[in-house]
Amino acid sequence: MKNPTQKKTSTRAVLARLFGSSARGIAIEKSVLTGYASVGDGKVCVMGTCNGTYIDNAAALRLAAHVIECIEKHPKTPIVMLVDSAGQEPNRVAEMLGLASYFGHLLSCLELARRKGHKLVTVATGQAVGGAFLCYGMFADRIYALDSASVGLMPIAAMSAVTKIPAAVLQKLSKTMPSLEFGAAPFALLGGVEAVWSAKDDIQARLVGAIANATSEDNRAELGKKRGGRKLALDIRKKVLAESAR
Amino acid sequence: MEKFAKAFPSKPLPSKAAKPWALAGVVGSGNLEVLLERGSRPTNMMECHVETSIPGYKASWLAALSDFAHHYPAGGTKITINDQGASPVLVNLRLRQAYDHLTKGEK
Amino acid sequence: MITAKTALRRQNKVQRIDRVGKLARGKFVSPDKVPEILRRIIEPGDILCLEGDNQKQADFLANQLATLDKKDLRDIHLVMSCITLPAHIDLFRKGMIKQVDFCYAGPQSTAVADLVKAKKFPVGAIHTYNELYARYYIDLTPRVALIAAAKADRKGNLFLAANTEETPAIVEPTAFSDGIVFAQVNEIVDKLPRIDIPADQVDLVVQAPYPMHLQALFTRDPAAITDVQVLMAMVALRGIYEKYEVQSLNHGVGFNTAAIELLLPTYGERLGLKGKICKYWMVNPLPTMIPAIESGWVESVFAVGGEVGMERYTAARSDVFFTGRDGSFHSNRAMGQLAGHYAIDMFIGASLQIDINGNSSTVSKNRITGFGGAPNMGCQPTGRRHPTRAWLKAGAEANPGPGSPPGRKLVVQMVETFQAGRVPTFVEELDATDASIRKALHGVTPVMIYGDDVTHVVTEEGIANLAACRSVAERQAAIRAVAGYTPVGLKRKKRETEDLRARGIVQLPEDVGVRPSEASRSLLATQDIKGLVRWSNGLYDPPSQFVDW
Amino acid sequence: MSGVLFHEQTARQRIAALADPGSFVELLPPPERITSPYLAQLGIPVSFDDGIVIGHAKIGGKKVYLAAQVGQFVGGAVGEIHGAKLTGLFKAAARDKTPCILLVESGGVRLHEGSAGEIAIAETMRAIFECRALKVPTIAVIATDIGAYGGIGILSTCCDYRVMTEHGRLGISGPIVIEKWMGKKAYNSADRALVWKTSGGKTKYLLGDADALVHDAPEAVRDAIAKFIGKSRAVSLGSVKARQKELEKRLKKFGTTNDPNAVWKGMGVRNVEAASLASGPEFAALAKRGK
Repeated sequence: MKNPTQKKTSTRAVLARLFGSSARGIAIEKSVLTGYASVGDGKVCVMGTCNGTYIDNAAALRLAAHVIECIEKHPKTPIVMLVDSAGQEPNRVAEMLGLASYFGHLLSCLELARRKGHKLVTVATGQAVGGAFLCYGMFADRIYALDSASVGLMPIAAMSAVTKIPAAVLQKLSKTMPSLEFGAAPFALLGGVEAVWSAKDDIQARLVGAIANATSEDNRAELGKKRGGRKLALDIRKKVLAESAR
Repeated sequence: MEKFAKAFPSKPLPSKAAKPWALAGVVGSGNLEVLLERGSRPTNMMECHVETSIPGYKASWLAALSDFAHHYPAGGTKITINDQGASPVLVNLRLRQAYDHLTKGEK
Repeated sequence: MITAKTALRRQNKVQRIDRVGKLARGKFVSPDKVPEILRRIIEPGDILCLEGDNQKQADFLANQLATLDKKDLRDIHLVMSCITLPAHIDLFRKGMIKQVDFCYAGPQSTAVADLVKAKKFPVGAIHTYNELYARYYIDLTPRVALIAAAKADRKGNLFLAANTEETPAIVEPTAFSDGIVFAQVNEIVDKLPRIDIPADQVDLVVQAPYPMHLQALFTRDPAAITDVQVLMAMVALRGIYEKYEVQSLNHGVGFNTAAIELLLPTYGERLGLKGKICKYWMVNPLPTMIPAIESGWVESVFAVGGEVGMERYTAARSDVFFTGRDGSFHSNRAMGQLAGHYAIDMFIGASLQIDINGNSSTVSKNRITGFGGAPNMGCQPTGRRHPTRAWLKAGAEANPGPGSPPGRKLVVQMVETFQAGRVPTFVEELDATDASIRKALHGVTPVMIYGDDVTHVVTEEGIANLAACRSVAERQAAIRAVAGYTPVGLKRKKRETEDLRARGIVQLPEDVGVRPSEASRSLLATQDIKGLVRWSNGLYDPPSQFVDW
Repeated sequence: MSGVLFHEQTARQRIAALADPGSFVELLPPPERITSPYLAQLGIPVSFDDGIVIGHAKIGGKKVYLAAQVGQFVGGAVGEIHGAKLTGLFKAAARDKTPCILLVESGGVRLHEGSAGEIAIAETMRAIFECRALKVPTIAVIATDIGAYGGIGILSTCCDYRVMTEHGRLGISGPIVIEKWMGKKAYNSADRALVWKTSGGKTKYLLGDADALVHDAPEAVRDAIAKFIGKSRAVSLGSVKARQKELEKRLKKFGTTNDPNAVWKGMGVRNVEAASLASGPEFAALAKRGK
């Protein structure tokens, strides 16, 4: 794992691209984002991370508190989740206190929001890897990524270091198995993100569309099959459902 | 990985086998899984398919499988093995376990 | 310059101590002065003994020694039983050692092999423990000995706690030949629980800033015992322990024998063997023996060393373990090896490689491990005269000639036919016969246990009774018969095997009344470390690397 | 007790021991040979169940869906097939309003299959919450040293209930990863006593992250499951607000301590040594679980 990359200059810029001048309503504290902004004509609740920070127990709690506040005070307001985090920092005390449970709690809060009619849309803006992506971003109704974002399990070099499989072998296989490749585009092929937004796109317009089109139906397996990046998952799931119905 | 297949003469499996298939063992370091299935032909041969992570021991595999086919009536079965470096004694143990599950329905 | 060779030993010793001068207060020195003191008391050409066996290490003194350089110390003839610490290896890398005589190089076996290849490891010989201790009295008497003790009092008397081990075997020859004994201790106290080494034999004492290194070497987690090992243990219990009524014995360090220990209160009890076998032990306080001890199987245990975590338990069971008046555990490596040589019915241990003649070795081109104590016990003591039932029975089977002793010690090799990763245990020729290794050892092949000494080989396939074989060819056939599907085993001839089986020289599990399908971990008295703690009524304190709860 | 240790059993043995005799029906069983194309391409042995046994059975006469991960097979890690089986099972549970039990034994995402496993875990989390919204009980059993780590650690916390034994471990980053990151002084991964005090079942039970701490025996696990399959835990505003408070309090109380014994004492354990030795309900009795 790498140290969080510091991209201080870009956080506000990214927020401005997404929310225009309404981005002022988003607070950045220790690289955790909370606040409210406007998208198109509507108000949204914004939460997330920036600067490739690590998410620890406290960060998870702050995000969860913001979601709870949104549910209580702004019913049905769409929640936009921004992801730029290197994951959880390996830390013994965090583990001892049950970091997994803090993440599970954050997910429960988001689930409650979904059940209460909040739409959940994720935009991966920077790093979106490992536990940090799993603990909120990947839990959205619909997930998008900027093309500059680093999305995926881990880069091939890191995968090679852990599995002891030569990077060249993984590199070669990734040509036919996009799951092994790192980045927003291959992740989209798997169905992991709905669409990748490029620098040329009108991001605000995209976000308006994303919120409007979001449904709580998890469509990732279908997308993965359609796009050819995850050929097996949907059929196996269907097979389980069919065989268990017998 | 090394992959090979061979059939060994074996007395036909008793017809009253309890289950259509049985699995013994797990794939893990120094371990293997043996899948034993009924309904293979001819009924006086035990059909074997082995995939092992440690190449170079085909002779000892074949000897162990041949001994098993000799000692147990396993004709008309198909054995498929996924191996991650199990010792022959463990291979033997798993074969026997799978055979017991298949014929007696034992776990 | 006066050298060790030209001066009278006693006079020379006085000069060395004088050179220490004000760096010491009486016998006591402070840790930061140790490197300089070592520089002053050791001379070129010295035989230097560093205490360190496979468990206990004078690691502080070794680490201080390793801070010195060739300009401070050179031409050292190092004698020590176990080359274990990185600091030991440093001495060779720095070129300070002109010769080394040792027994064992466990954790550093790869580094030693590399040094041998680089010709930076001038070996005199690799010894067994007692052989090296014996040479301390003959031609390898240390000029300076760096030792470790638990506590010292203000006079310099030493207390060795549970790990007496080899300290007396080093101190006596050194102290009684005007050598210098320098001890590191964990603590300096007013009154010792007992005196193990009198102050009279100690010249210098330092309180080390950290306690001496103790390796938990004999702790085997029952969770790692396999069904196959249980099978082998059952076969050994029936085919050897029961058959010969083995009363006194040594167990090696391994999961095979740990399985036997844990089967005694269950399977052994069912066979009605309690009181008939396994009463007197020469073995370290193995945690896996707790269930057998608690079930009343064991009369006594004498040990070559202690075992981390067994302190409270051994103190509570002083009816079984040798203990000091203060209740603390007592061990003695030299005496334990002697007992294991002469006074037991059986030695049983494992090995990495066994050739078709029954020779075994743990040495390979890339790993020079050495011997330790196994060959002291895993050999025939032809000097033995006292009879026991097992000794006579094994002797009768061997059909002794008019010029041989009437009895035989049971020397048993218990191995699986394959090691991890499908590496065969049985080979036509040992790796240890490699020419470069033999050259480094002056023509000696490092054989752990000689085939001629071995009476039985036990594998998961069965038992080969080598003592009952009447020719070399027969012995080879018996080994092939239990070598399973290894290349050595695949060469066996069916008829030969059947003939040996008919004569009882080869026995399959069913021949000794063991059904392989019965063999299961669930037969063990406990399947995990926690169970050992329970068996000990909470008196066993497992080291934290074994605690999974 | 039968004397059989739950953590010693294989996935299939565990299922056989928990299910009413003869009631287990495996879905996508081994003869279907649905094996990982990723592992095959990498020259790594495959397994016919891809490291997870799924199906339905009865426990005490009540129908349940059951999944058991095979920790020995690539660390029980989740690849595309393994993950799809898991997602499908929870979806079937939601569809049939049948309790779903996961016998966890996994280090998380199977790295050899890249992001596919990660997405599968995310999809399974969604399926678990689908069950919960329908009041279909979801239970994670964590009872082995492989435990629940990485994404599967997080996933386990999404279930209604967690049943643990003292041998089970629950977390995200494993000790070796943390040791590499923080150094051996901060966390010696070989110090298993510390590892278990950090992530083991007892500590998780004390803190309230495990709902039951049971003996390492199939009967004990079964009894605990039987208790939980009759209830569920709704995700409501009240419940998340209470949890938020609890987790805030926990962080405040123990966030600055390195010493797991301080956590034990803080959670009501009077005699740490005795509690270390005690198991299951005996441990629970020694510790009045703090709030």
